[in-house]
Amino acid sequence: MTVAADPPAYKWVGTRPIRHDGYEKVIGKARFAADLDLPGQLHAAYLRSPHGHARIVSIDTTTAAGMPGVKAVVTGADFPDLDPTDPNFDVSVNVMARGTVLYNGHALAAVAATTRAEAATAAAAIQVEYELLPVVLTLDESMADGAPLVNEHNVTKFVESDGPSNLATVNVLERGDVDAAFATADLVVEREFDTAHVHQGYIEPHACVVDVGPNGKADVWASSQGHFMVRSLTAATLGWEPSRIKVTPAEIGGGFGGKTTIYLEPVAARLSEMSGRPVKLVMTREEVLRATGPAPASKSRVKIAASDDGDLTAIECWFGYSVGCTNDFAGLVGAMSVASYKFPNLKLEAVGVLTNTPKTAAYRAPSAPQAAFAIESVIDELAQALDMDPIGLRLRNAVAEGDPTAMGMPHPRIGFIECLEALRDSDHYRSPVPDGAARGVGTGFWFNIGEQSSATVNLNEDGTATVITGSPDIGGSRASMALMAAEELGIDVYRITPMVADTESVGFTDVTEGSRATFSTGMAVVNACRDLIEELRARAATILGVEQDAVTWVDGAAVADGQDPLPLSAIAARAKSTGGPLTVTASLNAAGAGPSFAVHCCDLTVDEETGQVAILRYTAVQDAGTAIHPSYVEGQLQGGTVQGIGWALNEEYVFDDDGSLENASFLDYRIPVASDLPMIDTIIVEVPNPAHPYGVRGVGETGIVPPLATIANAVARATSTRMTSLPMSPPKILAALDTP
Amino acid sequence: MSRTHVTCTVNGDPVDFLASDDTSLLNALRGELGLTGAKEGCGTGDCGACSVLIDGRLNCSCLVFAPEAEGSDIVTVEGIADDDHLHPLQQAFLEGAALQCGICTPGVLIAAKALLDANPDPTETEIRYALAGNLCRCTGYDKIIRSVQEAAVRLKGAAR
Amino acid sequence: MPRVHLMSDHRRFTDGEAVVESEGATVGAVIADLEQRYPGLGEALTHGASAGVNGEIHAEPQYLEVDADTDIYFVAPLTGG
Amino acid sequence: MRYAAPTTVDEARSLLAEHPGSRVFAGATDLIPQIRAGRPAPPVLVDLKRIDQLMTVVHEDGQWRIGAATPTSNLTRNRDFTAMFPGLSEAMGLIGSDQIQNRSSLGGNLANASPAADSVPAMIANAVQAVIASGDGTRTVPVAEIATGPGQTSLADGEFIVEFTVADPPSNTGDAYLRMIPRTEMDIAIVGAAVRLTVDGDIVTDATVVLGAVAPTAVTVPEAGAALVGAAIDAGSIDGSAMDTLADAASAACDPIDDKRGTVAYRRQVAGVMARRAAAIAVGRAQNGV
Repeated sequence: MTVAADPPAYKWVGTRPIRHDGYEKVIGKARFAADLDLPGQLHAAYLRSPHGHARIVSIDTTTAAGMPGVKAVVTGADFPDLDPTDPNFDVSVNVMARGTVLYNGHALAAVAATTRAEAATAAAAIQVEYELLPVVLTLDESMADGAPLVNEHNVTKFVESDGPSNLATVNVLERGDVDAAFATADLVVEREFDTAHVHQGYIEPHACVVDVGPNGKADVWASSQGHFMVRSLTAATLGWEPSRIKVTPAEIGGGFGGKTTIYLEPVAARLSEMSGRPVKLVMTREEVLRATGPAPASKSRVKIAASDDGDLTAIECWFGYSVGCTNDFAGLVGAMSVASYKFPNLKLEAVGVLTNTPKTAAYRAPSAPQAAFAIESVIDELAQALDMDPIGLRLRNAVAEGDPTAMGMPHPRIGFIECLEALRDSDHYRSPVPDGAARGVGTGFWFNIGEQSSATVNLNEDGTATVITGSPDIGGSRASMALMAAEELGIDVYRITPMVADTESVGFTDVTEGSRATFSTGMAVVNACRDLIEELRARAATILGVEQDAVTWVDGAAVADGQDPLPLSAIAARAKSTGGPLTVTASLNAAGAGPSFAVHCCDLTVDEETGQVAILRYTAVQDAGTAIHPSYVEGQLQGGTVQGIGWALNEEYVFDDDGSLENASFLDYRIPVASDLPMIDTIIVEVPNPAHPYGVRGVGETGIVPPLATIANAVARATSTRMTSLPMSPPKILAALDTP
Repeated sequence: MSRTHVTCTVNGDPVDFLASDDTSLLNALRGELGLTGAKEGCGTGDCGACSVLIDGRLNCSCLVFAPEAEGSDIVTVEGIADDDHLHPLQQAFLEGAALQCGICTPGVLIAAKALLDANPDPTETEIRYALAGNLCRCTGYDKIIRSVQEAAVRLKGAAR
Repeated sequence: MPRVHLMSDHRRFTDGEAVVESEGATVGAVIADLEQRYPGLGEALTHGASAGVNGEIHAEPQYLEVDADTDIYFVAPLTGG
Repeated sequence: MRYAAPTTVDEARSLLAEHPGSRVFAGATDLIPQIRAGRPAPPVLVDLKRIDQLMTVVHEDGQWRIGAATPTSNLTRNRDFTAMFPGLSEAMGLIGSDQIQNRSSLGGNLANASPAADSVPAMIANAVQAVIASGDGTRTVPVAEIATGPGQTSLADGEFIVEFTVADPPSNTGDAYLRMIPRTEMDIAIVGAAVRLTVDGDIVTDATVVLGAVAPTAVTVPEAGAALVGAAIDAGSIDGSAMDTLADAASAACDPIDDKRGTVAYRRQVAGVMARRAAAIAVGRAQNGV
């Protein structure tokens, strides 16, 4: 279902063609990184730290190097030491430990051998002497007075800092006078919350194949959200010029932010360089969970004031995030900004704290779900205390265009109110809550981002077009590119071949993240198509013998007064005689990403004897700006929602005292399975983003923000017990119910 | 490491290969036979991405030793379409946008085929439980379930 | 003159002032002007902040043109997932 | 490591005798993850699935004989078996996904000796016997005597389970198995409870309650069974105070651990809940013939 005020009349945008890359994927022919094998290829395996924090006194690889099938062994000594102020320092240290292992699972050596089993056996035979260091696992331990240092190279960002610290970042936003507002408020609710580490949980483990040739150039096939990112980070870690590396993007088997950085490629490259053979490096599931991702654990305090008639007057929050063992997690401002109500008084502080746990990575709207869980729980409690409808309270206070963001800058055109109204008017919300169940509501948003994209459009001699971009397609973006190109050029969407090219075949393009592919790369495609149409008009003018100004482009054909329309295919067929091949490239650094708001609603039951939650009905409403391919917009909403449901109910990292992950498998890291869920109903709201030619906002991030509080709010109404700790697993709910 | 000569049928074709005794059928299919449709998502039978049919029964090929395949009849995702047409499940998945990244898709299609082969008219709940062994992280399962329902309708129509 | 809105973290350079006025036809020129008046602030804004101008957030804003009516909001860098 | 697929029990016995430390397997659904997790590989992997006797299910003379390597899905799809032992059948239907159930076997589920094995409490409640190839012959022992602790069994080197035998239940008998898992599928039980009971009209005359995942092995709780014997059934529901006593006895019998899957307190509390709910299902089956 889609809600749009005045939908424009597009021919292709907004339709649901079969995705162009779908056929290969349903017949098993799509090439993911682990599907590639090269002649003479070796297989590599890691040695990882069995300790949460330790100095590496010595590494002896001589036994391993002499074992059957072994062709090369690397340790940290085989990689250049970057300066700690280098922006790639943290990535480099995480790829391979130097001197100190910072978490249980930290890679400290790797072996390439003729079989994977031989490589694993040899890696296990590497002798390491460790000097154990204190292990800091939680935010509280890390912030305690006299806490041991997690990482001796860490310096706090954004504040004055003298020397190493466990503080990663401190961000503060404030306006007005919160103390005065709380002192005079009719009603104040204050709560503390915490959430566990969760993993992005993509089904495809990280994988790459690297072949370093005798000329020193590296061919890399990798699964990532951005192959130009793979090129630059791999080069930095190896101390190479980026131009030595060509990265070909494999199909990516899920990322969700977790594949916006690298782990494998420099290791495989060095092993390939040393052995003179291609090297394949594929993580096991256990390695994925122990040593990639996760999203930060968090603690927070939220205090909100309201007047008796439901005006929200002040908010004061403190958010703490365990960002892992290194300090390159950005985006905490996003966390604070989810307080998307018209608070005249506001004080928000977000703190990143280091712990001896895996370096964290982005996970759909990084840091926002944890914060929205806390804020939207308190908002719901205020609605209960004021006896107001939870949508009504939010509508009364929701931000609209021109209202300040938490950062102070006015919001551009946004669709928060439209989303709230769409849920209020939905069949779900207007239906009675089922007997024995309860209903919860929650909201969230994400700024989305722009960044750099490139696109090339080649018009082929048969009148088809190839649209080439540098954005790995993680959820259907190729179909979106084809739809926008079809709309611009006026030809059938199936006469367009969208593809993602390697780093040497398309212009630089930033990572597919922040819901930016359809927005930014889509804009590059549109710009390229518009340039192509200019050229087509010029060619048509030559063919028709008129001035270019006399030619207009209508429905895929050049039109001049008094002449038959000249279709694109006819111009393409005469490319040679009118000036040569028809090919254009466009690139940009996009600003104007449109924030995407979402409002969710959930009906659920709680088994008060076991603490188990059953979700009966779920509706996700989100402003897409414009849904280019509505099926894949719905898919983003549904996928994000279900990840949020997992985060709310059962997903969590369980560490032992030494930081060893006890549940490093899909058996015990419990992502939702099909039988846990109902259908996820969606309502796409379309409030076009004025900064995009088709009004696109981008939809990938926001869907994961509202579910945590949406479910907690329903649980609170079902049980009269407010759960402030995630996950709301059955043991935790039962314990909370039994606590008077 | 001992190696065993294995003779079996894969997607209707007689094949033979040499496999290390400790290797999985999944590795043999991917490495020895070049059938990379089945994926390894976990290697422990928890994700279902490696699902294949062995003698008509749904299995995780990562939990089968390759030599066990001797004499068996194996169907992978590469073998469910006929020469001219996609299997109705494949077609319904395409039309219903039931895949995003596509890594789980081969296993989901095989598991759904096993279900519909045994139960041509499953309820939504039966579909959800039949696919509970196939993890998907992109879709939230909604469009997968709907597409299996649609394929079931089409298969019944074709059988009529 | 363009008005510059500072994050709390940067107000230590301005004696707690949240909004300061500045000279300059580009964001880069504005930053240079601020560095003159508030030593250290320019450096902090150059390496650790994005700029919100006219409702759009720019990660590398130094050559962005501004005029006397422009509000510049310096914010911590954003990424996505 | 070498793979071997004997076709007779004697051939399997010889392989195990010649290669000490070798492992038999049926579905390998536990074995392969254990090897991947670093457990030393055995010298010979002895695949039992090519031995007819271990893959056969026979019902004759009031007794079932179930080949130890038979996939559990063969039994859950067996209507006669499921009609007679609905609780045991539903326990087998909870062992992992459909993929797993096409491989998992009663023999493997028992010999793997996980305290949380779903089929084991249900087998014990139904007094299932295990027939073990031992030396040159066989010995038969109650299922309850096989597992001795997590991963530990009373099976000697070279012994393996050949088949299970179980007598048809008396008339007016029903069984049920319930477990608590955080999701709806694919999890290891935090608590499992099997109940089998026999009724005479509106009175319970016999009851067995067995718990899983709350102690180093599955535990039979005589006090919980005793609480039901003699209890009145009113409109299909067992007397509430008997059920309370049952639940308390079940909780009291727990000797659980805190681990990544659940806490001691949670397991203890939910054991009573699961036992009571299983009893409520079982009594319906006993009275109504399913």
